[in-house]
Amino acid sequence: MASVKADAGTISYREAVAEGIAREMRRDPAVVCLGEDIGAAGGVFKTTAGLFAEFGPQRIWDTPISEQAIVGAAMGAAMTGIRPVAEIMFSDFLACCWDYLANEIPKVRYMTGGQVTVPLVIRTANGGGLGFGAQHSQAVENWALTIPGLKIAAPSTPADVIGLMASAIRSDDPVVFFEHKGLFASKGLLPPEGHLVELGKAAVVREGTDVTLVALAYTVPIALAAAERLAAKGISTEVVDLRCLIPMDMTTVLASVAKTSRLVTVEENPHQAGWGATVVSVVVDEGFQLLDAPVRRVASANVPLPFADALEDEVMPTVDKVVAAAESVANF
Amino acid sequence: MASVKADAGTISYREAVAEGIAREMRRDPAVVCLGEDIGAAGGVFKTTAGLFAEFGPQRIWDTPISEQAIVGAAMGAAMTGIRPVAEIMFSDFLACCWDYLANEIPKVRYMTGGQVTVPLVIRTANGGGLGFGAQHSQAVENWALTIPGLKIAAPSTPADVIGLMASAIRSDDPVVFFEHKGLFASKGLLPPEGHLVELGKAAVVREGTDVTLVALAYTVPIALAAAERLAAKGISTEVVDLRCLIPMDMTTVLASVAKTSRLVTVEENPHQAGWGATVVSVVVDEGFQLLDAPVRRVASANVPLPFADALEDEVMPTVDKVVAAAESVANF
Amino acid sequence: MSSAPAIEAARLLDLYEQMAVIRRTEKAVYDLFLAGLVKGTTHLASGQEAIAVGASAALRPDDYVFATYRGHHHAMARGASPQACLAELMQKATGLCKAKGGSMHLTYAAGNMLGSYAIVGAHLPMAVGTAWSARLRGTEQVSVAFFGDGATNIGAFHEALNLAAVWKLPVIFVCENNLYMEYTPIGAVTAADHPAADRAPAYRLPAQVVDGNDVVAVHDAMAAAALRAREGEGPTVIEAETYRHYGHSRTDPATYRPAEEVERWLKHDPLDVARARLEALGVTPDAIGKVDDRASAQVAEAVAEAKAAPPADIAEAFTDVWADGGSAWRT
Amino acid sequence: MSSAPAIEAARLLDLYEQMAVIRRTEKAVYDLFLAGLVKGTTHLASGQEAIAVGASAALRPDDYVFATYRGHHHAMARGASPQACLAELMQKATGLCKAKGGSMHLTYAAGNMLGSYAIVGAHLPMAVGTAWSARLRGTEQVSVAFFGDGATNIGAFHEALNLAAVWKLPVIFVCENNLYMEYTPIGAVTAADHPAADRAPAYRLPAQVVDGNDVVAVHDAMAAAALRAREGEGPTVIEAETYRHYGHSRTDPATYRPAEEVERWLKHDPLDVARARLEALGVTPDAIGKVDDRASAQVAEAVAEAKAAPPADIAEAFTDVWADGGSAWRT
Ligand SMILES: Cc1ncc(C[n+]2csc(CCOP(=O)(O)OP(=O)(O)O)c2C)c(N)n1
Ligand SMILES: Cc1ncc(C[n+]2csc(CCOP(=O)(O)OP(=O)(O)O)c2C)c(N)n1
Ligand SMILES: [Mg+2]
Ligand SMILES: [Mg+2]
Repeated sequence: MASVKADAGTISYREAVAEGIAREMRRDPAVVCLGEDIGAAGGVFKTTAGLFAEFGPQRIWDTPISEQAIVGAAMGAAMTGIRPVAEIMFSDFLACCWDYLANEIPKVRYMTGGQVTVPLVIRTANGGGLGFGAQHSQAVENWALTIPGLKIAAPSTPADVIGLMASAIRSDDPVVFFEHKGLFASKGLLPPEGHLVELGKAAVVREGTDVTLVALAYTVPIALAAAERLAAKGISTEVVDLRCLIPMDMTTVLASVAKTSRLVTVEENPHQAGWGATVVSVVVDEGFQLLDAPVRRVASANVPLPFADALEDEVMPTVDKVVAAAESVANF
Repeated sequence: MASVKADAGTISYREAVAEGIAREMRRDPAVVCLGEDIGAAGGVFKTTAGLFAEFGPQRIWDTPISEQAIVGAAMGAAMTGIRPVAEIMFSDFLACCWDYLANEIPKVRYMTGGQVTVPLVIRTANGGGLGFGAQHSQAVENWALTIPGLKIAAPSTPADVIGLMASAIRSDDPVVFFEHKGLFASKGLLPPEGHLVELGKAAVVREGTDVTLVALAYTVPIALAAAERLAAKGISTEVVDLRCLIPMDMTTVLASVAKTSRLVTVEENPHQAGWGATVVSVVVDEGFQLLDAPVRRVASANVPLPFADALEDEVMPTVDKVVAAAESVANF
Repeated sequence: MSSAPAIEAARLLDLYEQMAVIRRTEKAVYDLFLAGLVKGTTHLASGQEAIAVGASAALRPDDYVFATYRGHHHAMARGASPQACLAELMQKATGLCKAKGGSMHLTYAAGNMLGSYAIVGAHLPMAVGTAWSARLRGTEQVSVAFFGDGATNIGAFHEALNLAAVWKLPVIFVCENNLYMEYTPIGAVTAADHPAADRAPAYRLPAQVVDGNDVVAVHDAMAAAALRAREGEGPTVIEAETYRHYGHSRTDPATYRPAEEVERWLKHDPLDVARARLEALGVTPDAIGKVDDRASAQVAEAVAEAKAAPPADIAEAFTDVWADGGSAWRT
Repeated sequence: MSSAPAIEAARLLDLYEQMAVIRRTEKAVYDLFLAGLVKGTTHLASGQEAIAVGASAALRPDDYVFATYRGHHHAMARGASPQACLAELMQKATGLCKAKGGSMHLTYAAGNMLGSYAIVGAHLPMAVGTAWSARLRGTEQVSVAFFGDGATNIGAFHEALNLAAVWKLPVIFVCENNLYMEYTPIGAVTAADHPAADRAPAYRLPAQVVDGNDVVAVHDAMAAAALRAREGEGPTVIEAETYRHYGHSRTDPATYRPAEEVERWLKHDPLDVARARLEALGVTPDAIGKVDDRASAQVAEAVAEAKAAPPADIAEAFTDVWADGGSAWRT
């Protein structure tokens, strides 16, 4: 049996995706995957590698290039006793089935007065930094945030991939699960069987006293690197890994700001309607008196993602940009 | 000739849509409309009434129920000398062609290095308050705001409908034009021929000194009514009608906050990723020292839109809610 | 197709009664709309009752049904009571969806009627999904998606039919071809004579065009398709030709339809067609009249009950977003 | 279909040369990718050159062309220089799209090649739109959308074909059927033998299956379809059967393809097919060899030039969002 296995001890983010799914598939026969090229091919990012060999064609379904049918079928199956895990290859392609994410899946429970429940996961490779150009590089977690009724997870470490995947698949609510292309190669500890990370619990991944950085997925390592550089400049930085956008753990963010009195959000999505703005708006409402300085947001520029590496760096969040923003508020 | 005409002097918001389009169609033969039931039927909201009679089937095209083909064809035509005005009947249905709004139209100029330009308008009936339920009532201007490369207009008066429509159609950039269902019956002054409202210029529609309300489209009359009630309580309220989300007129907003030191945004889109959060995030960055009180946002609750009137009122912004929020910051 | 057993008189009279109740319920909706007691919008299916009733008669209670915003008939044919439907439209707490759905979203999950969807075409992939689920769970359940002629031009239609065909799923696609989208004749925007049936071969699917106003014809076509689906032979496309008696929605007078056409179709009313069949089977006008009276009485009572019901509870605005019953989005 | 004039030797030699240049340019891309000088991703069209070159040969310079992410061949067939393409992929300031597009978005508007689109199927409606525009402006321009077999299962395909058929627009839909999506055989996920051609009747459109590796066959089919379109007879579907020599993208070794199948197709290389035709027309191997050498030299020079070009200007990151050239989103 070609089971999904990682080296004992550590695992890559990429492998963690398959491992996280496999653990749930072993536990619950109602969990079934569908998507383009996810079967024998193991997915274009190899994030489903090994699943077809272990679970076979009745649990791992290759589909046509039909994003609406993929997600719509997942929705129907979820209504009737199945826990589908649908892959949308690149998150940009969520636009091809947006009706399901915006109008159908998140609303059906409410508009039927609770008669219909859709426990499903939509997984997708999100984000830039790999030179894939304007239509394959976007960080679109903020699209999902516009829609009440979707839970949104975006892990930054292999352990969180596994722990959040378990929670997402077990959740009776629909979850959009953003896997970051730029993190696939990164490695981390392989968590023990049964590892669960509750949806909506942020993690304080570095403690500090002068400024709070709130980050998500790909920007977590950026924020951590920035915190290291800031430490050298005598600025003590707390880094919050939000992990999920919905539920949004404002308790952890507000507690951190209570400590530091200064806030910078570090987002990959474009600035003009990024999730950081929502975080900021809650903080300046409920935590206004905690703040000693302007609140800044480091986000992607409001342009499409360019192809060339140097241009992509120019528009995406970088350690330099985070350091500059954090310094500016720390020294305010 | 059954020309599009309104009573001399005043015009309804609904009629202003057709009038605004007709003025541009008379001026420029490259302006062509397409959409579902927009021809002889005059549109389901009668916002294209009279156009078919005046301009005929070579300028006003009825389409199948094919939102992707409508917007995709508009995009192709816009590349090649036409200025299409595409109607998407309800803004919720933008989800059915979201790929074009998110990935194609706003990116093609950039990703071709400026080789391709798409001067087009996508008009759509936006917003709630009419008991149309979860899939026909959303205010989705914040969806558009997530996408760099789209200009976004959302007029609150008939004169602005006409003036912004002219600018939108003449713009060489793609414009998403939100017409509000709840305003169609409202009336206002008929502006003279040639009336233009520049994209990205907010209007201070009421002056005040104690608190700034920033509103858009349907929430402008709500904000104005709230201002009236607040005046009776001795609170002088300035109301900014943003008119466009992109370009976002932060100059006007920051100038108003400089005067009032207090800000409340009044949004119809859901709170969790509403445009107000972006406005707020700019203000607390660049205008932090101007602020004397927490910043509050009145927005729709983070739930789908319910059918029953009483429930809809419960989740949408109301004059009461705006008064309460403004009072709370004014009395801070 | 396999042949289906003929419908007997008693059974047909029952189907007639279902149609009569639906007809009267929708007449009540229309009147209540004019009276301002039903708000928002409604899309009446009067004239199309035979499709819902005939199809349901050929299905098992555990089969799945999906409808459009024009779905009153499907909710009732799967067992939703007229009064719960009326209460929903009248924004009452006793409404089928707690007054949170409204006319366009009638849902009766107890009858496996899994919803009415108001975005054209969106529910076709969902029906593919429930059929896939039936296969995965090893049941012999069948899924049915009802949709309009206009829905055949939207992308989801194509994706759904292809996926269903490739996976050979037990799903039946039933097009209620009432000749019009909202105000535009379907022929003006569709490159096919039979918008659904003519597209079926593109997915190697069998298709059948039936008289959608003949409850027996609909029943027989559905019974054959359901049998085929349960036997693992895959999807079928049924195009049921019909006509709506009212306009597209609300008080649309439908002046875009030629008077002659309207008249011709009104003469081919599904209730009349069934009545003629009943009489041919020996059922007396008197017996039919009794059924009519019972239907009228039932609907009158439903209207009264719905009117008397308490209004929707505003606290419900914040329930049912999440499976835990609530709507909390943050801590 | 109307018959097209036969291609003469000199013209065919020219088409051969175009194919030879494209083949070598893509080989260079592959090598440069391995060398780390091309990043991101690439989707090579080697093996499919005859479709681009044969089709372009049948079109007018003012006709419109839309391609997919696998579009190098179409950009070059419409006149983009190998060096501008290579420079784009090497992130150089002289790139076709200023290094803002990359391999998946090659665009050469000067040749009315209006872009390469990386969302499967998205450009089909655009091509319908340019055809509609041609009609509105009263030109006789034709629009062509090239797309893969996999694109025939996405909704936009269906919407585009229907709208084009209803409006009888001058658009040609050319499916490059290379038998595979990314790694999945098209037959496994498509309920049709010929994913494009078998669907055409659903829109009352004529379809033709051609040998996509025979530049003459492609040319002739396109010439006939273009004539038909210009005469106001509406759209045509062409399905060109072909095979890609490389894997789907980057360094995909394409091990999912049976060795026998690969071998068979490599023996049916479009360059060999054209060469055989040339020899049959009396062109000597020597004359063909000269063309090969010229193509090699041209591409070698293009590679050198692209390598020597300055890197992309980072200031360009903030240009070209708006028609005014800039990217300001607020005041
Ligand atoms: C995607 C989408 N586009 C447009 C609409 C608006 N709309 C509602 S009903 C309708 C006509 C549908 O016609 P048909 O499918 O024939 O169904 P019928 O109303 O005749 O039952 C339209 C265009 C919609 N609800 N969804
Ligand atoms: C809407 C969408 N879904 C999925 C993808 C990912 N993807 C890119 S190419 C491809 C296969 C396309 O196959 P085909 O249409 O046959 O074209 P080919 O690559 O063979 O030229 C897929 C699935 C995409 N780009 N867009
Ligand atoms: Mg219809
Ligand atoms: Mg292919």
